[in-house]
Amino acid sequence: MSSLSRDALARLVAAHLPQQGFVNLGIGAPSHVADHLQPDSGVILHSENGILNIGPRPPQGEEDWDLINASKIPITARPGCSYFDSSLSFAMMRGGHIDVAILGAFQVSQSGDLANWSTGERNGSVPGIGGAIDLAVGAKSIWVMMEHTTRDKAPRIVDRCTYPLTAAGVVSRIFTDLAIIDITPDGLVVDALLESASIETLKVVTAAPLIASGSMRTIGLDGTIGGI
Amino acid sequence: MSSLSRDALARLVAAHLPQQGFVNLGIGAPSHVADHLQPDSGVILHSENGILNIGPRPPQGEEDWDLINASKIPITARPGCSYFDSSLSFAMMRGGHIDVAILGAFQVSQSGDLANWSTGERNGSVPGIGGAIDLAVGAKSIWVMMEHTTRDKAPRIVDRCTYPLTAAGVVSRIFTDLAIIDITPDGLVVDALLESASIETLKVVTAAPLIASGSMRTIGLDGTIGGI
Amino acid sequence: MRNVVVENAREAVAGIKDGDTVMMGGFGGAGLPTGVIEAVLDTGVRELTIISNNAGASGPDLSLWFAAGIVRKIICSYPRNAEAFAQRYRAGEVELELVPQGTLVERIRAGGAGLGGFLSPVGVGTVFAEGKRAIDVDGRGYILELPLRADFSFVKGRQADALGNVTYNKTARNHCAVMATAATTVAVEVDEIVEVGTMDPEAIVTPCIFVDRVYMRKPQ
Amino acid sequence: MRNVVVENAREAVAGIKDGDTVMMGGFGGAGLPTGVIEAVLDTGVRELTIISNNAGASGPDLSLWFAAGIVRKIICSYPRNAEAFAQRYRAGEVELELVPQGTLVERIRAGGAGLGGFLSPVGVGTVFAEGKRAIDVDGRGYILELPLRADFSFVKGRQADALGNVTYNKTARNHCAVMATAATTVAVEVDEIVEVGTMDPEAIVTPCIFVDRVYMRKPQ
Repeated sequence: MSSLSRDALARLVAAHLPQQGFVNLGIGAPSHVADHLQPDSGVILHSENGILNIGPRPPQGEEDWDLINASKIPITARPGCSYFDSSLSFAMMRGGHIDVAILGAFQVSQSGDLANWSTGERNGSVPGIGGAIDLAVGAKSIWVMMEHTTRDKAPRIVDRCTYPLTAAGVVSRIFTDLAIIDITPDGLVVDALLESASIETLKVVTAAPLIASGSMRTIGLDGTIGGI
Repeated sequence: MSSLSRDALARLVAAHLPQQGFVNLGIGAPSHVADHLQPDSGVILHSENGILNIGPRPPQGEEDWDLINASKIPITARPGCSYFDSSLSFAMMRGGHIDVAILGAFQVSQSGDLANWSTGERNGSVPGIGGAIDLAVGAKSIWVMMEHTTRDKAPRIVDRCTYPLTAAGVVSRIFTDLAIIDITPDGLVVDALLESASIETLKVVTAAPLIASGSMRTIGLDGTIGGI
Repeated sequence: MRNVVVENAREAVAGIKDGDTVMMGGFGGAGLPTGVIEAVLDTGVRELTIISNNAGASGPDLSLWFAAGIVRKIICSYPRNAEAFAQRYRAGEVELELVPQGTLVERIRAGGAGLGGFLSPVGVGTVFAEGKRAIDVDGRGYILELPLRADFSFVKGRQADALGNVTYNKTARNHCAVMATAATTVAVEVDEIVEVGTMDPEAIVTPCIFVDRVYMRKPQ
Repeated sequence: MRNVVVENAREAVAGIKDGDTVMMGGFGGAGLPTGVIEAVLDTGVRELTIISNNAGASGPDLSLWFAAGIVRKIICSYPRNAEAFAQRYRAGEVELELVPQGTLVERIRAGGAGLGGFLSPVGVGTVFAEGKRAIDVDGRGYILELPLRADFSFVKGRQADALGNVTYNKTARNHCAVMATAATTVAVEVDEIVEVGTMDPEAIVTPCIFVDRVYMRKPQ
């Protein structure tokens, strides 16, 4: 089954961000959403390490290592940017001031439980939690962005998380390389599906019941929807 | 019995502030200590409403009503001054960063209990607590500055406070218009006495046992000690 | 682009309704957004709960709200020298919740920062501990203080841009900065609205994420 | 006049002793006072407890302390991609207390602000709630998180004056500002020391009351 590239998935997520919303992009894949934001979207990006209104990546050779994002990658600041300390930054996150946080995940359950910091294995790997948990608890909406399955083709969308939780019942929307799925009181609703996929093939790689939306949209392989 | 004027008492307190210490002057009489600080003392004055490094009062006609002290009286800022919000200001106070706070008081007990916000009377008067209680709990040293007795000649230094407490066991030193008294584990020790007073006359107006310091000093009527 | 500038104080208070909780910035007159005093009165709203360091003095301040009888309760640290408030208070027409100033500020901060409360050493062994949960940590006693939030916060800044970034002026910053984090609608009265990009990003005190409305103070 | 300027990092770390708790500013390399890395090593001190967002990477950072075996414990939110730490950790030679980043920052702030702790919604229902007191407020569950303080805080600023007022540079401000409030001795490495009176009093982030020592970063 073909699937969205990381780039196409980032474009898909970017196109769904609320106009003029305050958005936090988690470390790793979510941070690439910044590269696909339309200038006229008015979206204002926040990073936990103390900046609001992040611009595009700097040209090579012009990196400023005091101006980085949560992934510790050099960024730029847009006009109207502000710098602040971590306590105010996490007040924004924990206090419900971020409209949408885009987070990566190992697993998401059908009730919106999020597991994104540890696989729980005692293999000597070092654990790290960072600020994802603060966002997961505090942002107004939590969207997850991840590959639909693990490298071993195991489903990441599950009945119940087997990995240690980051937070319970917080995820409202999942963007994968195959579909957009809303977590609703009725269950997991497929809002959009990759053009080369079908609900049946999606069900095979999803370990929780799926409902096809009555107005299900089609995602192009480049991550655009209906020409957006 | 003669006693120190408010001005002389302020001079007396000012002369005892630690060199280069961070000092908060409470509202009312303590705020006048600022006018008697020697420029070379290096004392840095803090005010709860968000300023560090307060200068002298502005000349008449040059008041800036956005630059006031906790008594809401216009002040000036000295070089090296900083402005900050109330949460950081009270972090300084509660967090033990202020070396000395000078507070007014209705009553101080022999064990250092402080009553300075209410006489507890239900006479329709409006209560107010402000920031004195935060200082009382958080400053490294609490010095009280008050008249030795009430207008009715009742002692303010007492065995046990009859007024509602601001904080228990916090006062370490009392400056009155008659004496300087240290609150020690052994009891109230008279460190300095007004030249026209005697320990015996002081005992008459003090409702707790007093111990004369072995090296008791004499306070001049102008608030100076030994020519300081 | 985001633009939170509104025409005047009337638009800044739009949507306020009976029974709302309102934070008012300021320590005395410094930091008080005077424009909303009249604007709120004009809405005819009643039964307000006010969170403020003071209870007005005699200028164009909270005194007018107490005189007009539109305040049900005030959560306040120092309501002294406030005659209009005192009259209502003595008559039993206004409820007063007296809160130590540092606790007031910290409760507002907790409200804005998504905390469920904090343990304060301030007030232990006094009347300010009454009715509150006592919690010991390592043998030291604390009071559990709970967060404060409001429907509206009205504060006074020096400069703002259209995004809603705000600076303050000298000691007028006081409670304004935390209050700007802790309300559903945050409206800021400023002396000056400047172009986006001209404010020093290192010196912005209230980043725009907290601010919903900005308006210019009327020349006095 | 107060003057907290010291010659170099060696003087900035003077007095550090075995078993001390040390806060290290920085998010990655931004805000890390690199000068103290070598200076602390040179003292021969051991058995340190470190409070830091990260656990070093591969530069002149905490990696060198882990490699030298002078750290007993680290309280940290994200000790990933830190090979020297990972080796000690796997060998059971360093204790790790993993703390959500916002909780870490807030615990440090509580330590500096004289609070006994705070109620956090973060970590409820997860392993981060284990061993902590659960406290309900109005039916919502919170975790009681306790304050953190240190013997030394080492942070990196942009400018300072001789009084000890400090500004930071861009996102290098991060944890430095709260750490500078929460230690017995606070030492700040800066790029520039300027005349008292030349810093904008509205833009000072860490007022001098918190700062005990300031030194210039060595040219690299």
